[in-house]
Amino acid sequence: MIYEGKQKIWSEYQKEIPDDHYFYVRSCIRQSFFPASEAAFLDITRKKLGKDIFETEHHTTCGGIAYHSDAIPQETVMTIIARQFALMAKYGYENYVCSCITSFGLYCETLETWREFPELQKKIAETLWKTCRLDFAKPKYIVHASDLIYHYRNQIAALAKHKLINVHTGEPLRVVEHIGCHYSKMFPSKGVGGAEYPYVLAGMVEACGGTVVDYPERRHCCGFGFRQYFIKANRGYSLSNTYKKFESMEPYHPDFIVTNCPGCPYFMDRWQYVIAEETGKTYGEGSHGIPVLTYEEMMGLVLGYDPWDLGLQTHQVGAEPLLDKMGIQYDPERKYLGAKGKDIGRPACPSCIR
Amino acid sequence: MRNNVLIIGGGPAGLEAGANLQRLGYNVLLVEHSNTLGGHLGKWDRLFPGGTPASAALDKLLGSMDGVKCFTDTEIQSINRLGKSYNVILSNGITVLADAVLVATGFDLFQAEKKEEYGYGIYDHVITNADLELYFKTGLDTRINAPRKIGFVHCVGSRDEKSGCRSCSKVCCATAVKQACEMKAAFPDAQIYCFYMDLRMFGRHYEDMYLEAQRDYGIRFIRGRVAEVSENIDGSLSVKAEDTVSSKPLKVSLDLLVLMAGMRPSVSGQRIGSLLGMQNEKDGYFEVLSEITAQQRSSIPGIFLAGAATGPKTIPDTLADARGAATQIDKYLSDIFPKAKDLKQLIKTAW
Amino acid sequence: MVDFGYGLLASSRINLDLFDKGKFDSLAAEEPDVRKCIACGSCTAVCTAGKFTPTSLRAAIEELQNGRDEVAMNMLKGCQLCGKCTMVCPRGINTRHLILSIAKIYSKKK
Amino acid sequence: MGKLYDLLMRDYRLKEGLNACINCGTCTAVCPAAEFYRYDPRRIVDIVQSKDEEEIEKLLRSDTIWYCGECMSCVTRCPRKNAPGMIVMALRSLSIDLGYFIDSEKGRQQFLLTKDLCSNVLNYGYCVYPRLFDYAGHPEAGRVWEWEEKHLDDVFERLGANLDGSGPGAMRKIPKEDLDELKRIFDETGATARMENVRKAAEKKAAELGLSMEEFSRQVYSETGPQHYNH
Repeated sequence: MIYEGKQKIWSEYQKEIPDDHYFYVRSCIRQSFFPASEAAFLDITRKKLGKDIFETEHHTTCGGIAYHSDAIPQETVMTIIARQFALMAKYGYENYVCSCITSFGLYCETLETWREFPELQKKIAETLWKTCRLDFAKPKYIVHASDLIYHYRNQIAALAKHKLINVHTGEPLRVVEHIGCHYSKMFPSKGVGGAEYPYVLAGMVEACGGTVVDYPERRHCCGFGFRQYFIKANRGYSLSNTYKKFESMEPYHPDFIVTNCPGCPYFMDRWQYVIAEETGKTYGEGSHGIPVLTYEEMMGLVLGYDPWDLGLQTHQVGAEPLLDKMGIQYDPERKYLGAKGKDIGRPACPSCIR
Repeated sequence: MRNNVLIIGGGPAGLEAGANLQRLGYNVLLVEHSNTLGGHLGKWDRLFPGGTPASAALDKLLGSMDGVKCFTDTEIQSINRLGKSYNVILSNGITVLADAVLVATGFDLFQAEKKEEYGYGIYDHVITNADLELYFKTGLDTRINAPRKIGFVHCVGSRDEKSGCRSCSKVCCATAVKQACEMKAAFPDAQIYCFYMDLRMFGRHYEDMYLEAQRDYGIRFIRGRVAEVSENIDGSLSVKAEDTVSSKPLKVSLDLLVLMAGMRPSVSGQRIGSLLGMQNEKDGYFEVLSEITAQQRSSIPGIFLAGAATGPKTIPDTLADARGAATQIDKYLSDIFPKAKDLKQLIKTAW
Repeated sequence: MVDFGYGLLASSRINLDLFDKGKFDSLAAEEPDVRKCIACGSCTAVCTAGKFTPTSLRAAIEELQNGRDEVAMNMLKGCQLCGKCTMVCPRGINTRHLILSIAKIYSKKK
Repeated sequence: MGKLYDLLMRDYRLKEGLNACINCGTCTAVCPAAEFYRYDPRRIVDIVQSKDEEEIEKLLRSDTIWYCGECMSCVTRCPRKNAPGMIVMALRSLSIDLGYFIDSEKGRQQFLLTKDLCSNVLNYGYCVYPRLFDYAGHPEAGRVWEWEEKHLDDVFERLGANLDGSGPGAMRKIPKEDLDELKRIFDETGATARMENVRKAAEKKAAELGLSMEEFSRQVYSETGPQHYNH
């Protein structure tokens, strides 16, 4: 593999990411399964970097998951999106940062459709006024939260307490980066690095001393597939696609996986558990799996946040081997505590994976 | 006094037109921006359908150039209409008054790295058709290492709106079949695949070449465009396509992948076009006065076109086009600059 | 062990790495014309059996080369050897003969 | 030009997503569904562009259009700038609007998806709401979720979330006036009507099958026939 070839492509896909003053919109899945990741994002951007990231309790889901499960029509999702944009303008912002990749893709798609069909935009603006009494507005810039962390990767790396380096060997950690499909597959120019060799996560990994593993099924979907997961009868699809990725990355022995989509880390974590339970196979060392992190968790570890404050205990695949490699001190006794040190028991151990 | 004709571009079209115009009695000046004559032909090893050595064809063209003045490493600096003629200033300081100009600026090979998902310039064993020709000529290319499984990807940068080219590059199908057979001959144990969408075997003997490739060389033709290439841990390539005949996605590991990079309008030609104020069509190639009856004429009087400057062409197409251009130029010059004997004739008729 | 109620699905992707070149070469040694197929579909279009059962010589030849011998054999199971395909093949392949040779080389019982 | 094709062409996703397809198969080559289901997105695009009413109707009533996971990997690949995934979305919308979805096993799943996701959006303002994400229905969520589900408030509090709380924060309670706006959007843009249509069609189908709605739901949620797969 010729690294310079990728660098050339990366240099061609550098989107504009404003430095400051963002209207922040959360992700349904990230809030449900990785709430600490959103907390870490806000802590890093607001406290460590001193940025203005505004959130209002009045924003809602973008409706993307319902839309991609074909539960609601396109006009509905577009109006919900218009409502989010209108809230942004109402609070005096023009830069929009969202936590969800499905949302990000949908925003890009919606803006493109409005651009191509102004009559539709007009109709949505009218519906927005009729239903919410809000004035139609469009953001000047839309970025995904991972774009913003990418934008500040070197500043964050300068504050790092830990590097993505194996403290025992001195070697860079081998990282699989998994990009959510809707980040740039529909609109390559909207993603840092484009669709084929996205750089948004790779850039963070490199800035923090790690090395990126490129394996054959790198671009393949995690297998979420919306309805393909929500309906139990379809879950074989979802499981099988993740399996395909793990089989492909196995020979590279990655130390961990980092993701920018909220759904992918859930699936790539939990399907390892199911594969282990059903087939006995695990992909990490010994009976361990490969830890799957959100980019906020990865950067949080680098910045020295407590792994259990970052929520790594809510992953099924244990992060301990990674923490050990990074030389991060952690207290196993605190892992499953509730707030204020409350004892809330601990999960049962899976039979085949740690 | 003999008329001056300026030819811009020293590839097959320029050479063939130059030789013919010289024979017709004109003063021909050929200007080539690179340091050698022959264009892409000079970089090719063998030509389809019969496997004629490219060097033999080029030698033949160069051998007929007696008397044609050629400037290599020379650019056109300016070109302006002056009366019936064109005043042309060259980068070597020479000024020419040309009574007719032939634009034979050819094509550029599509930059295969732009088709990002194929990984040219990123994966260790992905090469282009041009790289393979150079390998045939020199036997040198570290990317080619006793391959046992080889793939050819048709339509790279052709018939692809995402890489800015909707049209067919015409020569790639036949080139792929030719190169596939040559590779089989070079590596008899290799299994070779061609991934195509439509096999455009339009020329005489081309279909025979296709049949031979199937029957005698055992080349497997798979109808499906390659969607994605990735590199395996051992450096081999993993290629994905649909076998549209079976309606199923397909995967194969290969040791070498050859991209049939198509033709794009040449960048240097674009520059000449803008100096002349010549129109391009949407596809970037020069507009001709009539696609059917005046292929070698531009819309500007005295400016003629030949070869791949007006769209993808095979070598014989190009040579025929160049001869056509020579005839057209001859006709134009004798109409616009009647010679002495013509003048006598004219007077006779007029009086 | 947890019963999830679903499991891994079998992949139906063609994997050309599984292609049995030796077997196909022995077919081609007997029937060189098998390599001449251009997948035009004339045989399948006129196939008498194809109207009632999934019979297709074109698909069968393709599948043999895709390393899916069993799928290919199923595509020929319904063949009546009527020979209409021989009449229409633009490459002049003796299709009846070819089908018999395929059956001989690829059939399991031997 | 036939009726179904015209209806499809009213969908912006088709207006944007269908240029002349050249059947090259790049969509199918990378499609996550094509490997595991009897599914070929290329064929779908080809059928739509053929304008063959009979074939389009068959498609709308079939399992085929429900295999796609809407990952849109196909969109990156198409050399004609088609969006097969978007075309599938338009087909699904029409299949739902015409009530054809209820004819196929995979289409019937729309009943549960519409019911659950829409009620999540309308009741909570989220597509996914952790209190409704049960371990019993999602055993793959793992032992860790089995534990987390029991201690949701404690875990969320420890992780800096604001579960069902006021003001901003992760999984906060979204104010009533905002949920009312979502409801009005649903009413105005056809989502409420879609919910009703889907529910009625499902009730009719359940009655036809002689199943109670609970039995019907269970069947739709868990059962899958062998016809979807290649082996």
